[in-house]
Amino acid sequence: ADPALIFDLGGKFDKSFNEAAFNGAEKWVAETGGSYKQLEMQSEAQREQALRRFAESGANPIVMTGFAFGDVLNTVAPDYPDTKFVIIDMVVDQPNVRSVVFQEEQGSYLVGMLAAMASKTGTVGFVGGMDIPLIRKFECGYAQGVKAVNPEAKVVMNMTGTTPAAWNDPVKGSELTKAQIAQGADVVYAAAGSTGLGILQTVADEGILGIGVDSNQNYMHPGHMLTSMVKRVDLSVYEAFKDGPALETGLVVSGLKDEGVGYALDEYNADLITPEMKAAVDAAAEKIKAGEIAVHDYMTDNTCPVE
Amino acid sequence: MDYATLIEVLGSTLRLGTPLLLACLAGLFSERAGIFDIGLEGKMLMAAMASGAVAATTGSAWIGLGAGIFASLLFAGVHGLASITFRGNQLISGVALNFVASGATVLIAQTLFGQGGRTPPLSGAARFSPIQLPGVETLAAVPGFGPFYAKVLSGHSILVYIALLCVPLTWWLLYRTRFGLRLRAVGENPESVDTAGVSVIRLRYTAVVLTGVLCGIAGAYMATSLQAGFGREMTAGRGYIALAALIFAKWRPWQALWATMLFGFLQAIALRPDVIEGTLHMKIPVPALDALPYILTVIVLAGFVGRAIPPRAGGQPYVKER
Amino acid sequence: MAKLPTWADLVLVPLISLLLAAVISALVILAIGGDPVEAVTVMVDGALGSPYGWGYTLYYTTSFIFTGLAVTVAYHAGQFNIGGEGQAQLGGLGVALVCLALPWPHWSIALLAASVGAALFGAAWAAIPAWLQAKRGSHIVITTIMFNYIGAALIVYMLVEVLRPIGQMDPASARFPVGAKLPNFGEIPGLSLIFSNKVPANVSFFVAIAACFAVWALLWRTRLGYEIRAFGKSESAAVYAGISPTKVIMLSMLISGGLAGLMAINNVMGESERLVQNASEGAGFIGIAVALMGRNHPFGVFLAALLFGFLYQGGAEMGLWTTIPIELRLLVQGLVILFTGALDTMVRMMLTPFFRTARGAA
Amino acid sequence: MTLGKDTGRQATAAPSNMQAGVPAIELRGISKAFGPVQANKDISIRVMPGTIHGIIGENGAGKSTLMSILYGFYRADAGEIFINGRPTTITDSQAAIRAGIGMVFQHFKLVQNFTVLENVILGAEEGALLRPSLAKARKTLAHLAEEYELEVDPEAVIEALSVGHQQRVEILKALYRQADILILDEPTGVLTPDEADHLFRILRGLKAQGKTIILITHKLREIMEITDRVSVMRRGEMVATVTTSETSPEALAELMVGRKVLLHVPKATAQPGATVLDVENLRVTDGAGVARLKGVSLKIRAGEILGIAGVAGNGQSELLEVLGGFAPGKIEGRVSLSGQDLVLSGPGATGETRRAAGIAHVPEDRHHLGLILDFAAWENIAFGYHGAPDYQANALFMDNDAIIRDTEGKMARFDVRPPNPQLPAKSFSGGNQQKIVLAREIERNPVLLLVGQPTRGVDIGAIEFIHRRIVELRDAGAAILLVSVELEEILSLSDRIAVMFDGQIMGERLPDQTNERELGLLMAGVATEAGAA
Ligand SMILES: Nc1ncnc2c1ncn2[C@@H]1O[C@H](COP(=O)(O)OP(=O)(O)OP(=O)(O)O)[C@@H](O)[C@H]1O
Ligand SMILES: Nc1ncnc2c1ncn2[C@@H]1O[C@H](COP(=O)(O)OP(=O)(O)OP(=O)(O)O)[C@@H](O)[C@H]1O
Ligand SMILES: [Mg+2]
Ligand SMILES: [Mg+2]
Repeated sequence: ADPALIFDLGGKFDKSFNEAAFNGAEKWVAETGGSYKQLEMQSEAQREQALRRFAESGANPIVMTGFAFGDVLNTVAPDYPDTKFVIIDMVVDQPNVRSVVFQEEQGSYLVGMLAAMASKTGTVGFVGGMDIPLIRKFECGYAQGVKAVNPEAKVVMNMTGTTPAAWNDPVKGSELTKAQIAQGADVVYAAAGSTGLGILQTVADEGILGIGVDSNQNYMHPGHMLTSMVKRVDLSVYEAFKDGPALETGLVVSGLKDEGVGYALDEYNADLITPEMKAAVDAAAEKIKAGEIAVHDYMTDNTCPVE
Repeated sequence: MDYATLIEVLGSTLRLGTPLLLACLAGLFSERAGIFDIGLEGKMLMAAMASGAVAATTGSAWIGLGAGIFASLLFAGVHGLASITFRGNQLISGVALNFVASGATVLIAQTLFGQGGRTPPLSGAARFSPIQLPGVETLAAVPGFGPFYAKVLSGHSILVYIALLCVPLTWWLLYRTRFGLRLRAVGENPESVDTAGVSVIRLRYTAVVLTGVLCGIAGAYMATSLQAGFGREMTAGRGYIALAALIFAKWRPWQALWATMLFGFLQAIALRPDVIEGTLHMKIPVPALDALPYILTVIVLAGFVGRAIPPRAGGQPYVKER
Repeated sequence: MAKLPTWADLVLVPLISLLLAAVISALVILAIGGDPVEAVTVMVDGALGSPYGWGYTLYYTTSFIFTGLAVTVAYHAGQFNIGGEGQAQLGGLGVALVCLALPWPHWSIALLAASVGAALFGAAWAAIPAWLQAKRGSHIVITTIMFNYIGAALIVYMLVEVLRPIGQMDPASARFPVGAKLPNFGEIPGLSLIFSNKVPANVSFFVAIAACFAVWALLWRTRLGYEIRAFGKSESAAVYAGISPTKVIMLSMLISGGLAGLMAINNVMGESERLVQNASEGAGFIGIAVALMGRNHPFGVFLAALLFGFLYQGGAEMGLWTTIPIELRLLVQGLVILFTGALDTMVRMMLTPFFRTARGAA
Repeated sequence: MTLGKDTGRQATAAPSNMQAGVPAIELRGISKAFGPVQANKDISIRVMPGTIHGIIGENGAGKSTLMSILYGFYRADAGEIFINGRPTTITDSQAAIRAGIGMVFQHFKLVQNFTVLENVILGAEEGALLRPSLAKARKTLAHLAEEYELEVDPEAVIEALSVGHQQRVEILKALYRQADILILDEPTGVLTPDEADHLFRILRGLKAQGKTIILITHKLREIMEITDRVSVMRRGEMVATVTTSETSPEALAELMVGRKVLLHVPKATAQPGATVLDVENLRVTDGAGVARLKGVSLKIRAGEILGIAGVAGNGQSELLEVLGGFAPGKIEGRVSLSGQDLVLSGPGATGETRRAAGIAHVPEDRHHLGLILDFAAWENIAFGYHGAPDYQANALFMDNDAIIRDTEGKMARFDVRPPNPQLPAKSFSGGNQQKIVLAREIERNPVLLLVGQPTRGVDIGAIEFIHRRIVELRDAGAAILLVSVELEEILSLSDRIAVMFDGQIMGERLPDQTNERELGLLMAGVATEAGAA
């Protein structure tokens, strides 16, 4: 059976989270020549129909991006015991479900360090998408990284909204970025799905530095993209597709150790990352892997040790 | 809220208020001529898509603007046909065209670019970039006014200034020209215009065309100025807010400016719950802020804050012989 | 303008409108490089070709019956209720509050209580626009649009701040207790022979059919219905007959809002079993198309709701299995409203020559 | 100075040579139908320059339609128009204005929230900008005002002006466009006597300047007072054109009504019983603050018909509305029914409570009040009585079958044709529609029947039938208040006649002790020596 991939509300071409998943699937297609079914969510209420439709049509495995599928998957999965499901960013405890979660705090810590080192004003920004613990986790890791480099640095933080619409509101992203720039921020980390398009556009328009998320977004505004916190959603999708119906279920936690998260360095931002910066960040990465630096995970206790 | 924050919010107000202002003035022409137009939203959406798509392919924001106006005019024409020529229900026509626009924009953008109903991001000449007003550098140092001039008034795209210019222009057209006199008359009492030997139909079509042009600019502003490209449903109800502002403004141009800027301010402040919390020392739920323009409009409609009397012949097709 | 025979007005005009909408849609499909024949095949197959398809088609039909009836009742009182969407959302809130309030012992009791909750919340959301129209002359079209937005904001607030269980990230209420689970077509004796366990169509469908009869009886068999229709046809004559405008506007809009709200027993209680954001998915607006197509008669509404149910399920399948985007549904919906509601004069003018020659020949 | 466009035509034409020369206006064979209604049938008329030409006719005779065709507001189905002898096609009002025609409509065509000046220049602006136009108009208006006694503040907003002043604006509009031919459609219908006198002075002034004036009215006094010639219209046709000085009001009335003798209802002398309706000092002020009823008092006893005569718009409608349970404005005074005071405003004053009290009401305007044209006949038979116990099947539902059965009976007894209860009201002819309303209202044996214009737009056969039914109801002991603009109807049906003028009862007469002339004078507001009353 063909595998299937369902994208969340931000849309397949958000150049970020969903697009990473898409790229993973396309990589699988390129390698195997196989085909897969895909669907973009348009509304909250569609999720169940989408899952059932694919399950009914015999797709296997069915991969979905985003925590918001958690609840419906929990009810749908038992109805199709022979179908394997993969959910990214959420833990669903069902025998036929693989849950993939990432240690975003680790990657965010690294880009936070870079932000602090690149900032001239000592103020850096963070614009999140929907205000949920998951995004707080990004922010908290980022702030820890910033403070690790410059304890005096200020982190300006905004969330775009409280509903999934926050993933797809470039205008609001843009306005929030302008506000942060007014407060002195000269590096802004966008962790907001499609909203990030507006954030990074404004970053480029205003001539400061931005940090992308999930996908490598460095190419979008060369010269203005400090780096991207890559989260290898593409790999998760690719592996799920490759494993096929026989995939192993259960919880998969992906972090720096297995290169599930990291920061992006390529020709587009090579000029912005000095060798010293690279050295410092790579050293920190090693320490995290070795457990010498413990980056706090917001979601363990819904608190963040740094402001 | 400190002054710098206020400046920031006001700048944001102007950016967010501009599409409202253009759409509101668009509605003003139509409704002053006696044609209700619920379809401002749909026209803006069509224009946003068309301008985004054409700007992306041609690389010129100006050609994009033209395409946006054209697309909006197309919808305005259908609305005119339904409500003027075929004397249909103006409200239903507007509602219907909004749905058509919702569907058609995504359909077309998806077909052209295959990016989930989005147009590619625009950059360079495909976007209207901010322009600095003269003397920003020198004036910026002036305490108080300097930052206001530099951050609130200056540094917007040309379309913002066009929108602002449209206010006195509309006022002048409406109250100082023959066309304006007739336009106002046809919305109040089309028989008076007819018996004065002026064609009601032609006047109303002219108004509908003006509405199309202004909605076109509003939509193009969304896609080529406020944002860099079109995204599905990107107007997000702004056409309805503009309608609300129009009622709030009691169908007058200067009041339309204040009303749309008020609603723009509400939108700007809704983006900054942190500022509100810091200013009012209490947490106001964001949904409440989002709903505020609509709540205000209902209060105005209820006639508790001065009655809003729409043009008397509004909404009714002109029928001489039963 | 020349008059058409009644049957032509009732049957032919909506059919021609539908045809026009279909032709334009087909042209659009061609223009975007799709294949209209393939699109129709996929739609028919996906919506009608299997019990699974039927299950969804009837599920959507159920929602559209409620919102179509809502528009119909208001229409007969001369009111254009464009607020069905907001009222349906609020109805969802009513359902959620009722369902979460108790561990319901049996679905039938839960359904009864949830119906009351849904109708009350929907009616409440129509009450203020109705009152403003009756007492202050505020245009109900504008106020109901505003209330759609206010309602959406209210739901967001309720979901994010009040109903979201601790530890949950997506803005949705908790799942309803099992006692509030409505039997779907796969669980109803008899129907289960046809439908699998997984279809969303549920007992609310029968409530919707009952609502059709109830609305028909209300409008054409009761005093209130008589007053509603009389008022809708002629306000001045209604006053002559001693009919209170305030009473008619208020009651008709409350019933309308209640019907729109009642939709929530289908989607919120019957399908998602929790309240999510934008649960009504535009069904309130589709009600306008359904009522116009159905000529504002419950039987017509039923047929039109079936048609739109087909269109919705078929459109979803088309979006899934062809390159034609699902938004084609919106386009068709808009075109149907345009032709039946605003360009009906044009459609009639297109038809009159046929009747003139037909009569001339006879 | 002369402001009129100098076309080198006559200035003033002496009455003696009026017959000679080229008519200012000539219409030939004008026809116009509104759907099924033939408003004008093959109408021809000649109006000599420099004269005042009257057109009279009953309501709905087609006067306004004819003049609106001349003014290009409607387009005729057939016929030709000659202006000053030249054939002229008048496609729209612009063409009429170019031909020198100005019209003051029965319902003014003014923009209510515009100033006088703005209304005057609308469509006659000088250029694309308003300022020069306004300046010019301000000057011109000052001259016109002086010349024709048409003073009105040019900066005043229309809605703040009295009706009389609004009318002056309409006249000014026409003069500003340099009209030589001025049409006035029932100009005095809305004016006080003083204002009417003033208007006539203006019209005489205009005539003296050589303008041609067409005056539509149904007030015979005005025709006799001011016109040179008069044309009479009846049911869409032009029945006669005569020289005013050679005719009499009586002759004109006969031409207008078109039938010398109304079929007289054989009716026994009334046997009045106890007082049923007692109206004391009833006053009504409408929403615009205009006094519509100025202290009306009247009594009707059981078994008696009180006829109210009067020109339309003198308060009869308001009287019927108050008694029928409408609130046409602020109401003062006292009304009692069989000794019981009626609630006059607020929630207690509705058609429903009136019917419950035994008052039936055949409204003047059956199309807008008495019937729902889209409803079937049986639904209209229940109209207003839809709550009646005999129409209910149970607490929940109405008994439609019972209503249909009842309708069949009523249709048979009132000879409604076709006797099909399922037909919508709009597909019945006027007379049959009226019979449906009457059947509904009469057969419930009301204590008091209010009936307005019972035979308006009804053919002769039906008139007789309707009259008989009204008399039968009287004989059954009901009190009847009859309002009609048809004097003969009043004379033949009433047991007593009250004449209303300007919201007041001018006097009461007994039918056999008065005549049309006397009533006509009273209707015109001329108090006569009271006869025996
Ligand atoms: N615009 C219209 N559409 C349809 N029918 C009309 C229209 N105007 C007038 N009629 C009908 O045409 C007939 C003639 O009307 P018209 O107004 O010319 O009469 P009139 O002599 O001016 O009456 P009145 O004295 O009441 O003013 C009437 O039956 C009327 O109902
Ligand atoms: N609002 C009104 N109320 C009463 N009568 C009206 C009204 N408007 C118009 N009328 C007149 O009522 C008459 C009804 O028109 P219709 O064509 O049915 O007459 P008809 O065929 O002569 O009727 P019948 O043969 O029964 O006398 C018309 O002459 C019309 O001018
Ligand atoms: Mg008239
Ligand atoms: Mg007849």
